[in-house]
Amino acid sequence: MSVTEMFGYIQGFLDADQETREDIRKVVQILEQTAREILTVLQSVHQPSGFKEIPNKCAKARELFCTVRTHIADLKTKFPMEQYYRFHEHWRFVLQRSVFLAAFVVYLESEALVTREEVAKILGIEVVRERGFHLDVEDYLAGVLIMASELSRLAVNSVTAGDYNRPLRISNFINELDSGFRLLNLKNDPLRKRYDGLKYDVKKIEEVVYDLSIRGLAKESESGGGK
Amino acid sequence: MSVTEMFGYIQGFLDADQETREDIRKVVQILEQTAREILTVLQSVHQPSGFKEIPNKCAKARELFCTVRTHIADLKTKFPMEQYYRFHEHWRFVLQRSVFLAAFVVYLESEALVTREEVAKILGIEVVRERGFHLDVEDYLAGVLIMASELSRLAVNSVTAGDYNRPLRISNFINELDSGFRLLNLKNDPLRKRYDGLKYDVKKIEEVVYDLSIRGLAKESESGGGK
Amino acid sequence: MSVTEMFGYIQGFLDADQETREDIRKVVQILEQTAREILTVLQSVHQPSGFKEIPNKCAKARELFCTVRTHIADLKTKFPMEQYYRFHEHWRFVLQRSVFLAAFVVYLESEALVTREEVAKILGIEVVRERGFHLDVEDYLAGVLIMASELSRLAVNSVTAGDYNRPLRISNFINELDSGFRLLNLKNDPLRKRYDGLKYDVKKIEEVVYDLSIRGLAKESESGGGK
Amino acid sequence: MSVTEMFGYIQGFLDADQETREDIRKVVQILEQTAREILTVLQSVHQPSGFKEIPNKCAKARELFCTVRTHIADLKTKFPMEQYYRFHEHWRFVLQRSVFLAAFVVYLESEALVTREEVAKILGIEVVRERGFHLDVEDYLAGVLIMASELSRLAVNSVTAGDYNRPLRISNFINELDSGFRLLNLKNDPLRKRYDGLKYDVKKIEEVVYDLSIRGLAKESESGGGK
Amino acid sequence: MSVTEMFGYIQGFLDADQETREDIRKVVQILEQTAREILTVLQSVHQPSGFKEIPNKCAKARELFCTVRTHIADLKTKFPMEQYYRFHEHWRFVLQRSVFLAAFVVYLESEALVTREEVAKILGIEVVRERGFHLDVEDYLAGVLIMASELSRLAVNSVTAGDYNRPLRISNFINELDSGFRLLNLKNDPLRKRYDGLKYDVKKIEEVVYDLSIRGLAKESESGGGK
Amino acid sequence: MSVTEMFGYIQGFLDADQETREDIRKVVQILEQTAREILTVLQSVHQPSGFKEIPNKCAKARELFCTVRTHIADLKTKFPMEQYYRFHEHWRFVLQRSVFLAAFVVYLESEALVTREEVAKILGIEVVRERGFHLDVEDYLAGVLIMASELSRLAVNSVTAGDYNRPLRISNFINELDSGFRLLNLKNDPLRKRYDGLKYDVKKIEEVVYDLSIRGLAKESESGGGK
Amino acid sequence: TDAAQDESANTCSPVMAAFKVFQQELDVKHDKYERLVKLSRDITIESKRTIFLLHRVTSVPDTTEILKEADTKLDGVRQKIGQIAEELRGEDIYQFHRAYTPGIQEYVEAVSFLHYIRQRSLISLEEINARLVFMRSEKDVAESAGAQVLTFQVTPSDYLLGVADLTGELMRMCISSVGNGDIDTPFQLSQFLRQIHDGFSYIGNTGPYEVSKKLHTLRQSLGKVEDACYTLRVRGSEIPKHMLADVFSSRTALIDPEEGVV
Amino acid sequence: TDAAQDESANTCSPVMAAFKVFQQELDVKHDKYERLVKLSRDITIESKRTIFLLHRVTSVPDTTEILKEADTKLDGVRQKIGQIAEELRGEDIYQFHRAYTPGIQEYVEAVSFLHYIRQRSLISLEEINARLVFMRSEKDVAESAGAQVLTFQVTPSDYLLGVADLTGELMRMCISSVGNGDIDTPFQLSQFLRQIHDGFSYIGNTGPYEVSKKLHTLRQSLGKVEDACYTLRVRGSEIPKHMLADVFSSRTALIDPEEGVV
Ligand SMILES: [Mn+2]
Ligand SMILES: [Mn+2]
Repeated sequence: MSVTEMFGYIQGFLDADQETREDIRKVVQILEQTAREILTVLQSVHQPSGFKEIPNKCAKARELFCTVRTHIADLKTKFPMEQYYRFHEHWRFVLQRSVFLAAFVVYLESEALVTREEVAKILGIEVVRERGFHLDVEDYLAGVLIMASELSRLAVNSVTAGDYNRPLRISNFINELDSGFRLLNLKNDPLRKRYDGLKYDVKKIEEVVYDLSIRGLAKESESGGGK
Repeated sequence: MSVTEMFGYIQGFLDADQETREDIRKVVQILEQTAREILTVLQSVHQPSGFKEIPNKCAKARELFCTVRTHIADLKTKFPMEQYYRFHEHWRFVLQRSVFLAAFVVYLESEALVTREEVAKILGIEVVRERGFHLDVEDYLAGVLIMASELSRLAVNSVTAGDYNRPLRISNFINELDSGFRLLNLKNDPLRKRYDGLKYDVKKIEEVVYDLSIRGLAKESESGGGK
Repeated sequence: MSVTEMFGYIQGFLDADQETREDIRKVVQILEQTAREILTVLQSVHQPSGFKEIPNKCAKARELFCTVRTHIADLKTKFPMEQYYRFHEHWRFVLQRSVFLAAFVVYLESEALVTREEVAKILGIEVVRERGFHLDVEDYLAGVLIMASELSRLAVNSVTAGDYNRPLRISNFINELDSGFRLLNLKNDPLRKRYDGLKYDVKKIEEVVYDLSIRGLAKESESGGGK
Repeated sequence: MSVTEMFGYIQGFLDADQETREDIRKVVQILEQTAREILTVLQSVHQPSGFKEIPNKCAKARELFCTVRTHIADLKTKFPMEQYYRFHEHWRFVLQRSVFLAAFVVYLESEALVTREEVAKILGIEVVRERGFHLDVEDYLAGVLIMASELSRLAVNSVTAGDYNRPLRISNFINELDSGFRLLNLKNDPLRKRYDGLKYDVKKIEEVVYDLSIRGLAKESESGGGK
Repeated sequence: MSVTEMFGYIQGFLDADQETREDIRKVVQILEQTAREILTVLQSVHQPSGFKEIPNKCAKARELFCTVRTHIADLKTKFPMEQYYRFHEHWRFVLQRSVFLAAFVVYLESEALVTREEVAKILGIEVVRERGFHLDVEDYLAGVLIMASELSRLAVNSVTAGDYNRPLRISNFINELDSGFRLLNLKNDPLRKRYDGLKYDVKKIEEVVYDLSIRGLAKESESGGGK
Repeated sequence: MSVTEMFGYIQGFLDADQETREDIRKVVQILEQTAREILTVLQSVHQPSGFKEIPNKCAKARELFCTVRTHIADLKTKFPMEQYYRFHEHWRFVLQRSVFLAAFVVYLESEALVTREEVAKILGIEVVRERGFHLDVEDYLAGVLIMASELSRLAVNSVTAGDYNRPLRISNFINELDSGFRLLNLKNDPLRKRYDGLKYDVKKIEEVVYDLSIRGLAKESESGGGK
Repeated sequence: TDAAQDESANTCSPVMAAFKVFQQELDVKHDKYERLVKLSRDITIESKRTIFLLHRVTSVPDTTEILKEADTKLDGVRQKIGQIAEELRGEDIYQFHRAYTPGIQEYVEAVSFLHYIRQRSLISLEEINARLVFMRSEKDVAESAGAQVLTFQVTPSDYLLGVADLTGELMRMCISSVGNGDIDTPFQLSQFLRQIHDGFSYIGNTGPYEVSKKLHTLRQSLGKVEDACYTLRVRGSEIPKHMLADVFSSRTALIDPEEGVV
Repeated sequence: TDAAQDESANTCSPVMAAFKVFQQELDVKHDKYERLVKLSRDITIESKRTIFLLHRVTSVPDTTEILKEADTKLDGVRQKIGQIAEELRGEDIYQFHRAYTPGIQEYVEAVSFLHYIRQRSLISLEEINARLVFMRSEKDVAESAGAQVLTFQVTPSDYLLGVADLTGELMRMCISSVGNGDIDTPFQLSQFLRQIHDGFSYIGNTGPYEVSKKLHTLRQSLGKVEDACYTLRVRGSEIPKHMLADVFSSRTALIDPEEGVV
């Protein structure tokens, strides 16, 4: 085989790879669009008026997750499954965002932490790597941490909307999450950095609860509140 | 499952992952050591005295490649094959160096470009992804480009060692390589950057040939030299 | 000695060094795990329910410090003692965290600043460098500053828990600490940076005291307060 | 002059420059030490007990400014005056801190904004560049902004100390300062960034005033004030 | 003076500064234009035909330096002299270029190193800082180093033009310059980096001299020189 | 129009814009491929054997420019012509490469500098902006500078191929080009940077001419040379 | 060939002749570019001044005066934009876009800030562009009869970037309002800012690169405004009563906190 | 608790008492550190001067004078290193290592440069350390009898880093040698530099981080030296003959280029 032939042959490989990436990028772009739509739906819970409509908004988000599942199903067809990690970077960002959105919906619905299994189901993917397109632990955790930061914002806005009860429940939830993360032995990676942000969320929420307590606004929740 | 239980469970995953990486790192470290030893052997060809010993040195390098194969065989056992790309970054560097070394040996022996198949054989790995631990096209090309830069050094030192013939042969070889690369549609990635360096190697070698020509030293090679 | 021999000789040094560092890293990792466990125990004091259990939690933390001592004893065997500062960076972080934890326990128990001697005893190390694995002044001070920031959080949560007395005592304590630090001639080093953060803790606690004062809640503590 | 002579002569210049910088650094270090001492004296005004002692503390600070003047006088001897900007960075930081301290003393004494002329006098330097070691406008403004932030802290602590009158006076003062800064057309430089912080000081003080108002404490203090 | 008045007054200062910089930039731009014109005149000495015209070209360059002096005189009016270092960066580049041009003219005329005094005179500036707009040692040296590199080019082109004598004279000159620089204790600054380039100029010129020597052309020119 | 409507409206613009850019990118990629093919054809002139085939190669390149014209014609249809500069960045790189290739062909054919009009004709575009897809002066000049660097390489390889005449002609050509560029008032833009590289090309060619001169090889060209 | 070396001869060579044309062309272009940069800088300064001026509305009882002054200032700015339009007549506007985009963005920021203060709504791109229609001066008209009207079109990107910066000013306004005891404005602002924030997160990374860069600052601004509203709410929840020492005994008598705010 | 606030009272609180001890300890440490930095800076300057001086050997016929002067200079440097050793007596040397490592590296560079010029070989770590043994001055001995000898140990890392920098000086020396018509030195240097280069590539990334950073410069230096030797070889290959115009006709008569070099 001459050098020219060999390089011609190699070009074939490179073209195929580039095409795959192009295909993946397109689906991912659409996926991001859908994720942004879900976000827009859920962001309305921060509005004073939005608090009563939470169930409504969650239902609407649930519908949009159907579209997410369709797009992810499409994504799976774009590359051989054993090369998941070869192209991981392409969808990592949107996958973490989707986990966040799923976790946020579940929290709003039930005030509970979504499990990895649940997220996987909502997104139409696998938990176990061997079974196919799956959800990496790191990506699951990253999504959960994004939600934590959204919850600290929610705690603030709850008070503004006159709901003095919710921040206490959020505080308990976040504290539990924090304890959970403290069990983990995180490397010095992006996840670790994100986790460092959790401390600020915890503190922020504690200060909200403090503000309510010192004004005697937190008491009433003690009777009615809790899970 | 409580949050604590879930995080305990997750910790299992993270530990396993970290352990795998630790194992890989260790083997890679040994591999790098061996690669450095081969390099030391081959670098002696730049010595004026080293030119006659090229066959000798190549033989010695060939022996050391046995060790490389053993280490890579060991590396393969450290992770499930379908996760090649998950850990790719760990061995990418040493793999490209090994390709370079293999390509250099083959060039010194036969003044020909090593094929991807040959490299794979020398390193004891696969060409086709599906068959197992394989050699990515990009890594193969990167290794070849490292060799190109070593050859421009060799051209210079050949002259110093009084071998006015070799630079012309290297020049032809590098030109052919350059034409080959020009067939490729490289993205704006590290490989592209490396390829941009090839231009300098081409120019450098052309200047060596020029220096020989203007002094009439290149002529004698025309009769004896060439392949 | 030839150049090659010389480099071989140096390589020996480097290998030994790397091995030592590997050993140290392993022990340090376990130490960090234990430190995280102690933190989890102590974190519960921020919970409204946790306030009554402070003595309890302190006792439990004290127990875990036994494990810390064991690990540090192990660490000491990994390198020659007079080379403490050669490897300092490896355990510096966890050592400062441990000082923080010890200082926090002591504060919770007695509302006093732990002395360097006490910390050293709790961690099973020396104060004087000549005696063995010791506690640097800088590391001691860094640990104390981490505690200061934890105390500002505690002041906030005390109010939530209905303890209006504690913030004033914390305020006095922190102010004394601040005066102490102002005596020091800190260079532009990490400690200086950390100390700059103390200002925010002081301010935060002052605001808590302010909130109590303006509501007349600080009064009652004047009579009942103190140790 | 031979080339050698000329270069010997030039070397003299280069050495002198390095020596000058070394000299400046030394004096600046001592100046920083004195500035820290003044700060320690003034810090006590934030203590409940410190309020009565303000005149006392100011007097003590005034004394220490003598030392500042001595050091600055010393600094002036270290370099030719027309090279002020060549070495500006060396003393910029401490100069701004000194302006802050002077402005704070003047405010505590008379509740007025120190003018640039007054600061210059307190520090023993010039206002007009042509006259000698002078105070740049930017450095003056930076010092004033540091004081603003100190005043917001003072407003909070006044309430704790039972002085409900002072926050209103501080509020008026800061508002006037804010209006002043609004007249300036600041570039996007460090000063602008510092100025952005002023809004938060204004806000914090207004919150204190608000807290006092809704409790009718602001009125009461207008007539009687103090405890 | 009210706060408002004071701040209005301060704004004046800030505006003036920006205007000064704008003014300086404009003059510097024109100065660069003139410097480029001088360069074009002097470039022709590298042409075979240009060698006879050296005196001519130098005279023309000397004329253009009048314009340089006019512009620099204009530049001086744009800011108070004692703020030289405040705006130094604005004209540093063009000043070094001008020194180079002056040094080159002087070398071409007399084959001697221009002194700092002479350059200052040619550019219409001062040597002594206290006297006004002056020439920093570093800027003088930088300009001289640019000339050295131009001379290595001139040595090469002299041979092409058949002047075998000039390279030897250049060689002596550059060697003397190199010895001079060796006397200096340069810090690791831009000047040091530039100086490192001098060695290559020395080497290049020596290679030319070597080429002439082995052909006996250097000798021949010693007696007769020129074509 | 509500905020949401407004953002929807803007989103429309953005989507259209992105689509246009996607279309342009595709055509540009094909154009780059063709440009690379022309380059490969022209590269052979650097080979010793290639010198006789210059006319041949030029003809072949001329043919390939037909394809270039077709692709550019296609490119023109992808966006409204009056928005040329909106998308300029997309084709700027390949356009400059194409200018270089056209200029190189013209130089090889006639040893003359291609005019902007000629390039435009070869590429099937306009010179005047108002007429349609046109060639910017800057892009024309950038292409010419790339050629200059290719010519310095050609000068070197001419000598290797035994053509001692060509380097002198190239030297004259490049010198004229250099004078031309010195007329321009380049800002601190990419073109300026590229122009700075011209100095090295000039120098390299001067050294080749020097090498020929000192060996008396330049002489023979004086009689036979010229166009 | 030697003749070509000669400088005097050089000047009449075709290459030199061509380069003289290039010199001309480049200088004309650079000069125009510089003039546009200058105009843009003036626009930026004047718009920034307008914004500074507008921030005074939070601290005065009657805002008419300020708004009038802002109108006048912005009229001046629009005149400058008219000069840009004049410069761009017959040009490909995108060729010089980088020269004047900072000024235009700052103008969008200023004009949308004024609009918000007056109307409490987001000015639309059309509304902005509608005010950038200029009549040519007599002199110009004389030269070339016909088209008397000159328009300037703000691009959607510049509009977006201006609005992104507006959020920073809105945040500052909110903080100042709190500082000045204005209760309504912060709540209105938080609502409005949230809408803009949602708008930007809807656009996400499909917009120009600079927008994505500003998203972080926008999110921070929103956070600050939400915090301010929160503070107002919790502080407003307290009864205006002397000495609250006994607040805990009368806790049940707390009035509906919703009322405390109005 | 109020008493604790009082500044005068404060001074006798246990916290303040403890911090005064810390102040003492920190100041002592900082002062020592500063003194070491100062010593290191002096060592650096004097070592650099020695290196500058040594570069003169390429341009003078007799090097004895220069080498003697370099010896004297380095004796002064060693005295300074003795002062460092004095400061470090009884200390954990690694605690202050960062303060004096730049100076020591520069000393290694200077002393190994001098050694190379004399012996044309690489000085070993032992040889360096053997010269860093100091006798204590009378006065000190009087204070504490016994240990009269004080040693300073250069660490392998500092040795490596110094040698890495040495290669830069060797490259400069090579270039200057070529410049001064010295033919032998460049070839010797290229041989030596190649050995060091091979040594460093054998160590690879197992050494300290700073070494890996210097590898690139080292490789460049080697390239420059190899280029210089190459140039010498090709230029040396030409017959020293007047007017080479006829060289191509007598090409076959070319003498063995190997001889041209000697
Ligand atoms: Mn703004
Ligand atoms: Mn050095």
